[in-house]
Amino acid sequence: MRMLINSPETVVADALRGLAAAHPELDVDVDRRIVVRRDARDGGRVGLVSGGGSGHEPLHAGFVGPGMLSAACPGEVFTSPVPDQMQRAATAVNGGQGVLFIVKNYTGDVLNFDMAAELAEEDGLRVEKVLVNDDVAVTDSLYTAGRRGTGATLFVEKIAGAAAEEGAPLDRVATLARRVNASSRSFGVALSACTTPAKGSPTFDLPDGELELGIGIHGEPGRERRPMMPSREIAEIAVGAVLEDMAQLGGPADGPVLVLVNGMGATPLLELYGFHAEVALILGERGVPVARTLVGNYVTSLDMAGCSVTLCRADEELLRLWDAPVQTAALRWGR
Amino acid sequence: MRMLINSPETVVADALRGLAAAHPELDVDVDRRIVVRRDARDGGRVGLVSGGGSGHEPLHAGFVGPGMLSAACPGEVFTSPVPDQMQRAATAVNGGQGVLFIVKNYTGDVLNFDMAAELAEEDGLRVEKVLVNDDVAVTDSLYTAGRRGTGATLFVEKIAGAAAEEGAPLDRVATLARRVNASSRSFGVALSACTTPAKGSPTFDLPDGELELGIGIHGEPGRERRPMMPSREIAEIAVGAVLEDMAQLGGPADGPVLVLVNGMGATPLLELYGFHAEVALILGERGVPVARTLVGNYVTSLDMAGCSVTLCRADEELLRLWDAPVQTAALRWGR
Amino acid sequence: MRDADFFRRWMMAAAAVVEREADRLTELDSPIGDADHGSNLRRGFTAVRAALEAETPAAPGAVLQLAGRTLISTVGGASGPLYGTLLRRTGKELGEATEVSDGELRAALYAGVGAVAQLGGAAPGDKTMLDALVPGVAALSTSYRAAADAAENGAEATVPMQARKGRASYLGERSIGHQDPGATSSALLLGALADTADPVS
Amino acid sequence: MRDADFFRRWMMAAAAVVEREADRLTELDSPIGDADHGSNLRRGFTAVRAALEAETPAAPGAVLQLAGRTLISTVGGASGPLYGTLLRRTGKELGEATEVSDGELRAALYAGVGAVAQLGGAAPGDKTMLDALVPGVAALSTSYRAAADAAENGAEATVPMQARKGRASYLGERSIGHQDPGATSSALLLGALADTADPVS
Ligand SMILES: Nc1ncnc2c1ncn2[C@@H]1O[C@H](COP(=O)(O)OP(=O)(O)O)[C@@H](O)[C@H]1O
Ligand SMILES: Nc1ncnc2c1ncn2[C@@H]1O[C@H](COP(=O)(O)OP(=O)(O)O)[C@@H](O)[C@H]1O
Ligand SMILES: [Mg+2]
Ligand SMILES: [Mg+2]
Ligand SMILES: [Mg+2]
Ligand SMILES: [Mg+2]
Repeated sequence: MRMLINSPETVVADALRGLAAAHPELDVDVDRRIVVRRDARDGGRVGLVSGGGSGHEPLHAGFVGPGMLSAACPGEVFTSPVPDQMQRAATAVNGGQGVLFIVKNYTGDVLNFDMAAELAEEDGLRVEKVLVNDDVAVTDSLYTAGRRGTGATLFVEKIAGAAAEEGAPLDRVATLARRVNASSRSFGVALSACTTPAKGSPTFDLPDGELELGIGIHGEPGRERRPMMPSREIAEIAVGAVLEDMAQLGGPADGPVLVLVNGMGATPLLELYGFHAEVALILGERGVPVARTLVGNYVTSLDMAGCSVTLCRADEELLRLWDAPVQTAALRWGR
Repeated sequence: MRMLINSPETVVADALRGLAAAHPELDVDVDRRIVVRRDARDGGRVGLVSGGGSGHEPLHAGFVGPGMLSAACPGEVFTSPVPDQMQRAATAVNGGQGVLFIVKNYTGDVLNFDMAAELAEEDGLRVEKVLVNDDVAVTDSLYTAGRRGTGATLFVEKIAGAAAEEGAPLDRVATLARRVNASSRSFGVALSACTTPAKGSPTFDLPDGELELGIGIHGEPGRERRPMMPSREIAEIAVGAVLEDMAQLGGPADGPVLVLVNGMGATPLLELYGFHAEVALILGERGVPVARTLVGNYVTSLDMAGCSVTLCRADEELLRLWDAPVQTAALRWGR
Repeated sequence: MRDADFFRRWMMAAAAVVEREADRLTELDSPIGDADHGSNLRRGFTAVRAALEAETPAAPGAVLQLAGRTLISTVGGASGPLYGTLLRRTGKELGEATEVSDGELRAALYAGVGAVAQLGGAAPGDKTMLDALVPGVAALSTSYRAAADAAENGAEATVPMQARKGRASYLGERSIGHQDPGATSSALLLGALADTADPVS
Repeated sequence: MRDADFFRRWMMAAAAVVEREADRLTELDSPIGDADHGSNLRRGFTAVRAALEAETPAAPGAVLQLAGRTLISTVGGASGPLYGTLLRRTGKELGEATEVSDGELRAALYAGVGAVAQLGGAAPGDKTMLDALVPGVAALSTSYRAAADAAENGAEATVPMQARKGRASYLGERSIGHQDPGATSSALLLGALADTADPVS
């Protein structure tokens, strides 16, 4: 177990202590496990609360701040947070305009956020929920827990956050968030499994020279195993799967897209940029104009090697909100 | 070999193509391997050129932009760039105020930058050089190639970049850069070796359950191997080594410091923040006030697991320049 | 008749067996899940034990509701709300009586398992905890031991199933050939109940 | 007397042996370096071969200077400037003569090796390429083959040394027990020279 930790039990609390030390601009409650933007209640904005299992950093706590999330609720590694966290976070960020829960579509996240929403509503808060489910690797959603929420979470949090920052009301922020999710698709690939602190060994066995296609972000294996291939071919598969599914969106196939080439945690930036070269080339060949690009480790899976591609069909409004200023630990631009 | 690449030969060129695609604000010459800030020559600023072997991303190309580097010259993986690159970059960024070369202290980098400086001076450019050598793990510098340049490179590039942006003349930018280096110390730890594309297997053999203390950023093993320990103890060793060496700086031992807790590439942010919790605690216990903190993967070593700690004793001037706006791919804040 | 202490001992026995089997549950959650089921339940039942040491509810229903609330507040994941709901709902059904009959417990557990099915939207055959809970609770009419055995058989019967709910469902056909961790822990819970009712001395 | 073609063939032979031994050189650069020496030299000598195919300098000195410049422009790392300087300086010493004697080559190589020592600041015993180059060039007075053998012995003699220059020096005592990659490639270069001078048919 090659881990820079004190013990598997303290991983999340230790990280929150470190986050608090590094980011005085955040209000970090280590015991209750909520990370709140200090001025969350000022300005009468809609509150944006997200959260999920830890192990996907910088998601979500790294996206708390002006122009993005009001609060994040980190659970144990790969384990959704408990309702008490989201209930407390909702109270902490509610400036009177209500709260939007941004929930990645996993059984645990959905159940816990649902319970939290009930509790918060019992407390008199207005709560809306948006479910992120962008992962096209999960097919047959009738016979599964449905598509997973992966890279599109970043798009949803950024764009909904920009709208909330502008003072948009809850319904509108929720509608926008759902629209971003509906316009986004992802596909992920693993070159290695990851090791959770609790287990201490890789979550699955992936021999050198093979890769997993269609993975999620929780160390689960994908739909299919294949011999290793050049990044150009991997990009073909990933972008191909995303675009094919996106075709169902209708609308102009040549509309501009936001691109996220996301590392799973242990793949060097050198390789991610090399991979993005192929993604950009393929999009160009297929006539899909790229409006904005983000390359880096944003929605990770501990120390997994690999990457995912997320595209979001973006109109003028989404682009404007994407470009709006954001000031968080992991994503910053503008003003 | 778990690599997301097309071939070992094309890794650097592919990454540059990807960088060009993702960052239209950069002028990327893929063939000549120079990355230049588009407006480098405007404004009559001193030009800041750095570079080194690839495999340390986002260093250096990720630090090109307003408030930081004017240009970066990426070499092959772990191989310093060739003089032609730096000579070309110097010409491309020279707005008449001369050029500062920021060179990490490795034999190859020193020799190639020296040759480039000669060539550039032959072309009539004014060139100053600053050598970054912050790694306290290299002792006995009489009997070695001298201390390696590691995390302090980021501090030097940021602070010198801010000074250049303000319009400081070459001598002053160079003096400041040297002062930042002289005020900085680093210590690194590896939990795993890294794999270079050319070799395709780990650069050294580190059994699970052991770690290397005092590593550099080129996959070379450290000075000492030890059984794995909790992050608290690792932090004690790293911070202890840095502070002990820093004591030689003289000056007030309780002066404020900049802290960089830097990941080597494959260590998840979750662990880095947990590690930083210990670093912050230890600095607090020792009465060293922390002025600013940066936690993340900034000066990496491909897919190595591990981290390094860099401290820089910072006075008011350095802090002001540290806080000055910066707009690069990997480091952004202000304005 | 079963009093509050019986239910306390059941929960303590469950905590003990979860502690013992946590690593195995996490192992089972690796090939078809995210390798946390054992540590999730260990965290939850450690908290349940602490809660029942701090408070001593006088009624069976209150014991199970406290345990259920504690699981919901400490586990997270899918199993937290599901097991929390199982115990909370069962506890609610038992009401405020200080003693309950085996028949009342059986009826209450039926309601509890029904609540799990409703919350998670799963049915037997989907390769979830329901594949142990449903046959287990059905066999309660015979004996607690029979219920435990039926749950154990139900858990083993998940091996050839293709998952349609929970994380394992993402794997499609590759979920076949592995035993469901939640079904396994459900069998442990019913095993703890049987051990509490008929201590094997 | 040796003409430009002799030097061209030497460089081509060097390129061939570097190509063949690149993986071994990178392997040697792993435990005490950064695992790139073989790929560095392969890249450099591939470019040297291309340069000498594109241009055909008429003088020995020009051949070596072109090769040296090419190495400097394509290799990078420590070995690029060092080998580049070795060949460039040797070439400069040879001047513009279209034929040179073995004695002139020997003197020129002396100067070239001296330039390497000056540029890198290393001395024999520091576990660098100089530990092969210095004894190799010294033995040139006997024969090209003797020079190659002396360089080879010099490279092997780096195994027990503790490095004081280059990356291996960071390892301190842990650099002991490994053969220096640069000394190894220097022996290959002098081997290529011997093969060119006395082809073993
Ligand atoms: N919709 C569902 N209905 C019933 N049980 C479910 C459902 N989804 C998952 N489970 C059960 O939960 C178990 C996984 O629990 P756990 O690993 O603790 O949570 P998570 O899947 O969130 O990591 C599965 O083995 C399965 O038995
Ligand atoms: N200062 C020096 N003087 C002479 N030779 C040196 C010096 N530093 C390094 N070398 C040689 O260079 C070799 C390493 O070359 P290479 O791996 O290509 O470059 P790098 O060390 O930059 O990765 C070493 O094995 C050593 O023989
Ligand atoms: Mg989980
Ligand atoms: Mg090198
Ligand atoms: Mg699980
Ligand atoms: Mg090397």
